[in-house]
Amino acid sequence: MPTSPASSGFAAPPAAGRAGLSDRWFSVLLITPAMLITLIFAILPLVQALDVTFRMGDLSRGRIGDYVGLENYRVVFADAAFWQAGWVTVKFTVVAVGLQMILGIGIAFLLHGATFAKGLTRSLLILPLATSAAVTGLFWRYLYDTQFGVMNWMLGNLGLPEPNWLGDYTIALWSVVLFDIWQWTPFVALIALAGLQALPKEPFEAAELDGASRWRVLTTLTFPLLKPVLFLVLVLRTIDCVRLYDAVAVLTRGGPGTATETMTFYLYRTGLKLFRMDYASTMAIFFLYVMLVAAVFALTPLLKQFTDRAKEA
Amino acid sequence: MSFSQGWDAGFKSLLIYVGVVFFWLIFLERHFADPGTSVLLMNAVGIALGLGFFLYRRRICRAERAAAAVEVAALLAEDR
Amino acid sequence: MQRKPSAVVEILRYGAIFLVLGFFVFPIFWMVLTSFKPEEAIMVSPPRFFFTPTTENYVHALHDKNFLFYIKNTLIISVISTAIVVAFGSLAAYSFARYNVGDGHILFFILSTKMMPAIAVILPYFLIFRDVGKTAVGKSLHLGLDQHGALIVSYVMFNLPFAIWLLVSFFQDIPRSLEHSARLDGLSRIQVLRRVTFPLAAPGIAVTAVFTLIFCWNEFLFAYILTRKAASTVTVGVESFFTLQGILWGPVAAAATISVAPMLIFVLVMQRYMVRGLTFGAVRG
Amino acid sequence: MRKSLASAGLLALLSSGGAFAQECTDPVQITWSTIAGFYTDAMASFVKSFEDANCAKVTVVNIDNSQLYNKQVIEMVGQTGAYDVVTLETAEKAEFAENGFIRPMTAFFADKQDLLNDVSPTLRAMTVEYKGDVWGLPYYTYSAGMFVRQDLLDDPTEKEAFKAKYGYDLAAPTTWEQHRDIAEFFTRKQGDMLKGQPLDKDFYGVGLMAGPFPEIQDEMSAMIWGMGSDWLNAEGKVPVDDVEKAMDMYLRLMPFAPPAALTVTYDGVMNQMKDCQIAMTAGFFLDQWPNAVKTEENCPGATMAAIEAPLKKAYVGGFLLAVSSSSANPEMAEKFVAHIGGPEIQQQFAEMGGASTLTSVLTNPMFATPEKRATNGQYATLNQVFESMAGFSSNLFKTPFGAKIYNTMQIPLQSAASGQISAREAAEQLAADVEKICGGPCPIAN
Repeated sequence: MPTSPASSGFAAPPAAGRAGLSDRWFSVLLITPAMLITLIFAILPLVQALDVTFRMGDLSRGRIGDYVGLENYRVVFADAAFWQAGWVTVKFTVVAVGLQMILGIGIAFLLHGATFAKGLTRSLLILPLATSAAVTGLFWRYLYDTQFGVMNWMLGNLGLPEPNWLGDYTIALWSVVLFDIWQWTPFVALIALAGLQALPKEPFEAAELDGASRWRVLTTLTFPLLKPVLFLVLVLRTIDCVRLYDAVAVLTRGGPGTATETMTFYLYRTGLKLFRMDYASTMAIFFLYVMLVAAVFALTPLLKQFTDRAKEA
Repeated sequence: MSFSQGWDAGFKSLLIYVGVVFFWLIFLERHFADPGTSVLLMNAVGIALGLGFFLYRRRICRAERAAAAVEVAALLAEDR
Repeated sequence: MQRKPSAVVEILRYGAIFLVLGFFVFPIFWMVLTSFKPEEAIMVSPPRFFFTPTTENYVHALHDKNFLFYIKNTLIISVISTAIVVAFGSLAAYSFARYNVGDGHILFFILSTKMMPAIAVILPYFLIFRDVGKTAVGKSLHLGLDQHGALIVSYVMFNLPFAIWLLVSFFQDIPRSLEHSARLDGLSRIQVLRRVTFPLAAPGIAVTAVFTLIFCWNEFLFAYILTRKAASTVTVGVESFFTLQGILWGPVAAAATISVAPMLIFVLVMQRYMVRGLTFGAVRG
Repeated sequence: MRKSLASAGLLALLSSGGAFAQECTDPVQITWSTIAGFYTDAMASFVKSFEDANCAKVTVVNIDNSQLYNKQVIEMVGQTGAYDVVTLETAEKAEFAENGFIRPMTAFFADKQDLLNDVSPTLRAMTVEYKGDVWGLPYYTYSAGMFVRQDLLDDPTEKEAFKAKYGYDLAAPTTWEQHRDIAEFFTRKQGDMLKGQPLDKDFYGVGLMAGPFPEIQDEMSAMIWGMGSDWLNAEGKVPVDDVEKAMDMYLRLMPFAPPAALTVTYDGVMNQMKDCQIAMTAGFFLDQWPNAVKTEENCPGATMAAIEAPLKKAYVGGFLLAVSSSSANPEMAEKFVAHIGGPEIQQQFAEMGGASTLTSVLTNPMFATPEKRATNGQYATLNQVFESMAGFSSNLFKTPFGAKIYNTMQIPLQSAASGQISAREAAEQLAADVEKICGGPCPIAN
């Protein structure tokens, strides 16, 4: 495992002589356990999946069959439902992540200024994070229910229209988004809040002396300083949203019809209901490819930040 | 070209190749009479682009290194 | 930002905070409330807020369905997975942060493993563990299907990327000068790690542990495919309340409350730590 | 560890002349994967007697109904032998048999014809037989009829109003048109009168299972079979026109169902019934009777009745107990199937309120008594259903792709129910999906 010349930036002082091990081998030693697990349990299944994409693979008719070249890719790419699922995923991710970021940051500012019962508010805010979508999602289904749910009961009392949250194909997806917002906005909010509190005081005091407007302070100081942490959250949330499965499975099972069928849920239906592992793997590989390309662009700045800091002596 | 840079370029070339394959299967193949020629062409284009990118990156890296070497030489010259 | 806000602003602020908290807490409150409702008070319209509370749901969940069994499994699996993730993750992250192993490429690779959709690899996992379980090593490590080891390994695998990612930035926040001086005092690298670096990174490691534990505790898909009964976790256990008579809402609520409670308490305890550590060291004041 | 000790002990016994060979020192382990809930809990309580009688140890694994199929297939494909006895949905039998996941039990039942014949021929054709072989025993039937609020149908004021509006007498529907009329007639708003009393919440004519679950097709089976058609014709293709007709019938009911119809399955409908929100169901699983009858406690003046669906055609099915081919102890597993599906256990099962599969139990006079109405009141209707459906069986259950079709077909049907696509589009999409699943026309065994 190679290390770039830069990594010797942390040159071992003479004392290291007794330690005997060179920096390079020591560093390799450190990552070995993690790498072993990752290599075995990431590469092996990946290779298997990749292999299946070139073969006939209807599991319920027994084992994996003969090689069929690129046929599976042709079938998958010609499958309208696949692109439909992709489109749903994109819609979901953009809206959910967008709202989570905006609301999360908003809540962070709200709490940042607050002085009263800080600990309590934070603690309560964390609660949704600690619960499992597979379980709480069930209770959201109950809350959403048009006959027995609390939501429509409240709306009704306020004289507002009572939507068919999960039954109306025009809004079902947004109901799932609302659930995801409920579960993950606190994550964004807490990180943003932590960021706010870690901000250095001096530049703000200076700005205040110059009598800079709130807006100017926000745009020229606060957000630029928060950018790295917010970006990291953005990336994390995007990855999770694109891979969304539990929420859909428990709330709508892709319904009504296929209105809320995300990529991963369609994968589940193809792989674990129809047992066409060939198609499922093919979709997964395509999915992985898209994610990788996105990652190359999205992660490069982050990785650069990491490596630069790792190199600086 | 350091191993690290090579790895980076190689990985991206691979992505480019696979990208070409996917793009081809999604948009172009339907315009071909028989899949055989389509696949052949597809691979040709994919490899060409992938390799091209790799070589391109290598040239840049070499150029950079050369430039760096010149600088170092200059510095050494100054020291003397 | 340091200006004194007017009373009106303050009132608005706390009003808003109250609404926000209401939104985030209510569903959980409703779940807990449901767990104390008698059957005839659950699926009724209009919804009932007042009723004579009962513990029959908890009796059903704990006694009839023996739900604590699932809690025990989940506890074993999540805690061990978390321990391994934190241990391996810290070592690797430190190496990435200090020695820049692989110049970012290995780091990228590790992160990218998080991007393969789990459903696509679940059956390969199933087959791998089926075969590993038959080998001597597999037997001794309980790596077979429906055994704790299989889930632990999967969870370690799926949480390492996130953990390493977080930890790298924490380690980078620790000034190298400290390590330098420690080395000059004649400490070996290992000693430096043990006595200087890890203690300093404690909050970060804590945050990582919290999130890893939460993710393991709440995982569903792998638990459902790789276990049958002996090693089933809470998320799978809840499913056993979806019966042919329909979902037993009361017992489900009780089971859900029981299964969520440990995480809630845990998170509340760690709350202060978390908020401190959550910056990922990305904001450098 | 204990096991090895036990076997050692057994050896010792045998070597010492096997005097105590009768004693059960090393029970045979078998595992039964089945659906969570009362029916399983009840069965689990009968497992004991089997264990004592046969020196076996039976592990019962409860799985959520919606996960049972793929969980079992995974174990079958993996040939883990983890499940010795599996529980199969009507539509899954053919696939499991065709792919060699389960063992034919024809030989086993050769000397147990009485037991086999005790299962109503209709139910047998649907659940047990495939390609001339016997594949196990159903232990519990969810065959469909209909639940109605009899008190509403009998109410004089309502009868009068109905006659005035539709020109014929209000009574249990015998055609789907009548069913629609009644659904429309009883759909009222909060504050309107029902049986001369003002309603404190909206009331709906019919409860439907149009949610994202594979039950909407069970409701529609009653309609499409009632038309004398089927989901798959003899060529293994979907008869698009007939499906469209059935879909239209279904869509004509949607306006009179609660909005929740689009999100629920049978349990949701039962909850609506028990909360006095609906007047009747469409084709509905009669095994839910003990559940449905609770309406009489919750809603003043309510009386429930289980009747046959219009045109006397409805979904017939049951959970089949079959033996996995990868089972390590098939003999014991087969004994277990016969035990659970057998008269003795079925009788006890029925006494606990289970929907038994044996004619001898269903016709047993002891269950026709008023005291038993709350738990077994649907038995008479169940027998009628089997009678009316005699000789019927659907191609959907004769194709090895039945399970996959069954797990996919609710999607187009539900899209139409939710108004996203037209009945025609739904029928065409279904045809396309089915063709894709079968890779052409679906093979039909006969």
